[in-house]
Amino acid sequence: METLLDILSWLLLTIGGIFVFIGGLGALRMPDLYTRMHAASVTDSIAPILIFVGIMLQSGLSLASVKLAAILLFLLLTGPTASNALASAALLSGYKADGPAASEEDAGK
Amino acid sequence: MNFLGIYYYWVFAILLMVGFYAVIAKLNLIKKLIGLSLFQAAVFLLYITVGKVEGGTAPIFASAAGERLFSNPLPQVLILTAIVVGISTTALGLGIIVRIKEEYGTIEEQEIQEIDRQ
Amino acid sequence: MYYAVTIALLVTMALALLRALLGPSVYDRVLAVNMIGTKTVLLLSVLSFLFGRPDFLDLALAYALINFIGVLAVLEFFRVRAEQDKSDANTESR
Amino acid sequence: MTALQAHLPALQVVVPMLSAPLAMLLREHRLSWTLATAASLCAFAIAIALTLAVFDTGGMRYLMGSWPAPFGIELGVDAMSALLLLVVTGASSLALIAGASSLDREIEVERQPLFYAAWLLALAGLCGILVTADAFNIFVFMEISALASYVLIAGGPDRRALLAVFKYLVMGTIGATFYLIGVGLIYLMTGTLNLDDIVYRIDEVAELKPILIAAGFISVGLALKAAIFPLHVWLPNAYTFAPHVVTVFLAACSTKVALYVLLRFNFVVFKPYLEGHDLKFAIFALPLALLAILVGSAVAMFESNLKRMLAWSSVAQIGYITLGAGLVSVAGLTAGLLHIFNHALAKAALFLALACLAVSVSKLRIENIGGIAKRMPWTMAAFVLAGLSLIGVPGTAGFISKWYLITATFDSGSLGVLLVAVIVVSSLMAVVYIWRVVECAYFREAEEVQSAREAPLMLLLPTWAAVLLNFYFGLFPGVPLELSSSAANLLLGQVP
Amino acid sequence: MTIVFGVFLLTLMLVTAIAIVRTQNLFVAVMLSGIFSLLLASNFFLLDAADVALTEAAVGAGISTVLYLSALALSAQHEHAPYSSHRLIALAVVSFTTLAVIYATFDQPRVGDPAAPVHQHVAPWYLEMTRDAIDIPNVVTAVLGSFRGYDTLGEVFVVFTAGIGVLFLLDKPGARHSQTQTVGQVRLRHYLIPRLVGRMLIPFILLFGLYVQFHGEYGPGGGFQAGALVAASIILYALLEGETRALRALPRRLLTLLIASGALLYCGVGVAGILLGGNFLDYSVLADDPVKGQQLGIILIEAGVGITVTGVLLSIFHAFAARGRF
Repeated sequence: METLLDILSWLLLTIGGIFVFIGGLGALRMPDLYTRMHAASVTDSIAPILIFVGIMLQSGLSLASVKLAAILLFLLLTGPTASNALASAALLSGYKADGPAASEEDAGK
Repeated sequence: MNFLGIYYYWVFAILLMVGFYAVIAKLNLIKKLIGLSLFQAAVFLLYITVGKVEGGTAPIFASAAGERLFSNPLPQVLILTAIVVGISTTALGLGIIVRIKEEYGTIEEQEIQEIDRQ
Repeated sequence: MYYAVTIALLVTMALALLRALLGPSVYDRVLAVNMIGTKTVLLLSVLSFLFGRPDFLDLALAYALINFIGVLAVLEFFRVRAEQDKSDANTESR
Repeated sequence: MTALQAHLPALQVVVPMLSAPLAMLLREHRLSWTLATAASLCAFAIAIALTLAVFDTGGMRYLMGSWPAPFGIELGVDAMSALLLLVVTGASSLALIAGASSLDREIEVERQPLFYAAWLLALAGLCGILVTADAFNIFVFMEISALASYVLIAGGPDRRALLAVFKYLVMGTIGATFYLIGVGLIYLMTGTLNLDDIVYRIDEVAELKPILIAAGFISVGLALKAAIFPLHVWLPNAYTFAPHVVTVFLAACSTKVALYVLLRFNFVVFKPYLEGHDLKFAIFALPLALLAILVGSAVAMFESNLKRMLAWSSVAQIGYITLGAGLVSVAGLTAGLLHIFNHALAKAALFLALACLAVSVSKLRIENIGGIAKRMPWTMAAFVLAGLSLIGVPGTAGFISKWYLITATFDSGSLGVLLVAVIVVSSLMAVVYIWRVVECAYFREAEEVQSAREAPLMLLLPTWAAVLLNFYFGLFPGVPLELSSSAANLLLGQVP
Repeated sequence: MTIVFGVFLLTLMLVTAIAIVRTQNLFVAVMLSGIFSLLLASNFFLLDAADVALTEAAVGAGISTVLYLSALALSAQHEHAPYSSHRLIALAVVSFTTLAVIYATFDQPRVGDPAAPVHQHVAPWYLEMTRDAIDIPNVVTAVLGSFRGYDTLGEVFVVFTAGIGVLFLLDKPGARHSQTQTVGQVRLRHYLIPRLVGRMLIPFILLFGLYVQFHGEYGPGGGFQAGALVAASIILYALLEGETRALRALPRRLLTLLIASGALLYCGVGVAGILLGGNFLDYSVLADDPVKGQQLGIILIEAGVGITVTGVLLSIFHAFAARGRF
């Protein structure tokens, strides 16, 4: 049982790490803001779930697990919210995915 | 390992340089303040680096920590105070900048001095 | 295994930082800041287990909360600026 | 009373500090003024009591929180801090009394409670630096006094005060951060922050390179705060655009307190352990002092804004103090420390006289005060008499310290003649710039001053008190002289 | 291995710092300083400074970003001329300083060397005495609150000074004044989801702030961090619901009272030490048992710190907000 939990948790952590990396790569390589945001969301949602569940399996039933669950809950609440708000802000300001990219001039003034 | 050990000090020196340069050479007042906080951050890093003990852990006794080696608490206390001093200075500086903008309409040092000369 | 996750997180932070430096729009930079924020939360959680001090999860919690406020402040800033632009345009056209 | 006496070093800081939040809470500006003045006078009384204790026992120590010395924070009062405490609390009290009628013109009544709170904090910060014996604690209180002084200066009615204060803020923070780097390096090598303990443990440090660099950083950082010559650029504008009584307060103390820390570090901490420190310090201090004296006086001669003229003269006077310290001898240090006291007296009186002038003259420029002596005879008489003290005419306090300075320089050999020449030349320059004002005020006519009236009594009284003190300490220099000579002996490690 | 992580983070920090100085867009500079602060905090955490990391998080990523953005909204967002004409002199001064620092630290005790003098002299005493005389787990809180409580008193008054300074500067009557009455109501109205989530989060942040306040003796945290968190939650409320409603919940007068009372509480505990026969800030005399007295004293002064910091940060925020429309 112990070993099974260990293997499972390592597996989750590794996959979580891979997802984080893929998300980061996507945020860098994707062509425009919305696709980048899409890639970044991977690191904000699936990766924390995997990583935190992985750690929770390690720590067992303890105060730490409760805290981990709380952090996970907050991340899952705030991450997508922030993405949504950012996307709508970009959209409202007239930033188009395929049109002429909103330049720093427009935004920075 | 020795190189890595001294790397912290080098980063401190370079950060100090970058921040200090921004404070002296930049003309925009907000940029000067940002430079000032970089400059201070470099010093915070120095202190905290000094307080680290290899193989130590944060100086908070806990059952999980057991009888381990603890890092030096004193620099951390000093830097807590210094961070607070830093943010206070920044807040006051920003307050002054806002007033300058209201009185002069600009926050560029050169332009303000030109307005004053008239 | 914590090490593997930590390295992945650090590399991702570097990638996000690169995105913040490249821009090109301010939204990209805000996105990058937000990303680095959540990566810091993850990093701190993983590190506190790596160090064997799970009581430091408080820090990660604080980061998760503060980070959100930062993003909302930025949004508010965008809104204020858009309104300023609008009122400037109005006064100019008048 | 005896029970309370032991707590005097702590109370020196706590009384003004505790009054600050109260002054802010009082909504009525008269009430907060009364509270601030009472607290300041109380601090002055404590300073006198401490001075007496220093005369009795040679010094006082106080353990904050009762923790033993290198671990907790220790306070220590000796002759040098007592001298500076007298200056700081005295100047603050005089300026506050004068402020009752002067400040209403410059600061809206609603904002005054905040202003008085900031004033008390500046006072508490300066006292805190003077009584503490802990390197990091000095930093904390330096920042309190610095932030509070920024607020005070920004209270000036002219918008140029804002840029001046911003520059002061940037320079002051750089100075404080440099100081912090220096303290960090010392801590790295010794593991302690208590000044006495540093002195004790620096002895065991084999590698002196960091200590040397620390000495450099601390000296430069504090020189910035003390406005020693090439680093003085923030001072003239900050003094010029501050509210008048704030200038009185700050000109008399804030730079002097930074100098105090500078001297303390260089003589007590570094001098015994760094090879050739005397020479290095002299090379650092003397040329800068000479330049400061000459440049400061020269600029003052051609400056037509009265406040800025006196501010430049302050740059020159800081030069005198550095000159005395740069000689690295008991006589030189005594002269330098005595000049801190006497210059504070003279400058306080001069700036107070300017505050009186400002009641009737909107712009304090030399061309605007033609013939004002007829309208404001008391004010101008005070100005002239205080000017005599600044120049160093026998019978005034200014003369005593210059005399000691000249005797001290003569002892330093062939270089001495040059130094004496500089002092004499700059005194002549002081005659010139004071005379320009006098000539204009007594022998010229201008239309603008026709409606001028004598300043109110609440302003004249403190001004004349300051002027009379100049003469009192010119004739009976006993107390400051004794304090500064025992402080000099203390700094150079010679038991008097 | 951790040192490699540290080196990596430090390199990222250097890159960020250079980018901050180089960019001419002030908004970008502020965003990058947010990143810088996060990296710095992670580094503090690697260096075992949990309390400092928490403070840096609250200050750097939270409060100072909000303050900078408020100031940007009220002033300009672009630099005009990049450098002053004295940039060569500046470069010379800066290089000289840097060389001096490098010279000083060149053959220093290696980072983390347990035999360095720093770790031999005062620090062990603190670790030992915290167990014996104060008996709380967090040594940093013990040193901050008791052994060097006088420094912390100074720190509180620095914050206090900054607070009255900003109030003094920005509450100038007659200048352009609040337009929040009309605009304040529509804050973030377009963003329905953030508003809902934000509203849900506010009580949790507040609760967490209180937890940090009262848990400071046991884990990382304390008055300053708690004050910053509580202030952050109310700033969040103001962002979501508008200035006016935030001010209705906590009016200016009350904030002023908070600022003063926290500082007075701290000072008062110190004076109580004198009145009860100890020295200033001596908490042992506060209760019959010296250890209990120390704990009581630390709780009280931490409360004082928290109250003042909350009041000051909120006052500063409102002072900026009342100037313009941010």
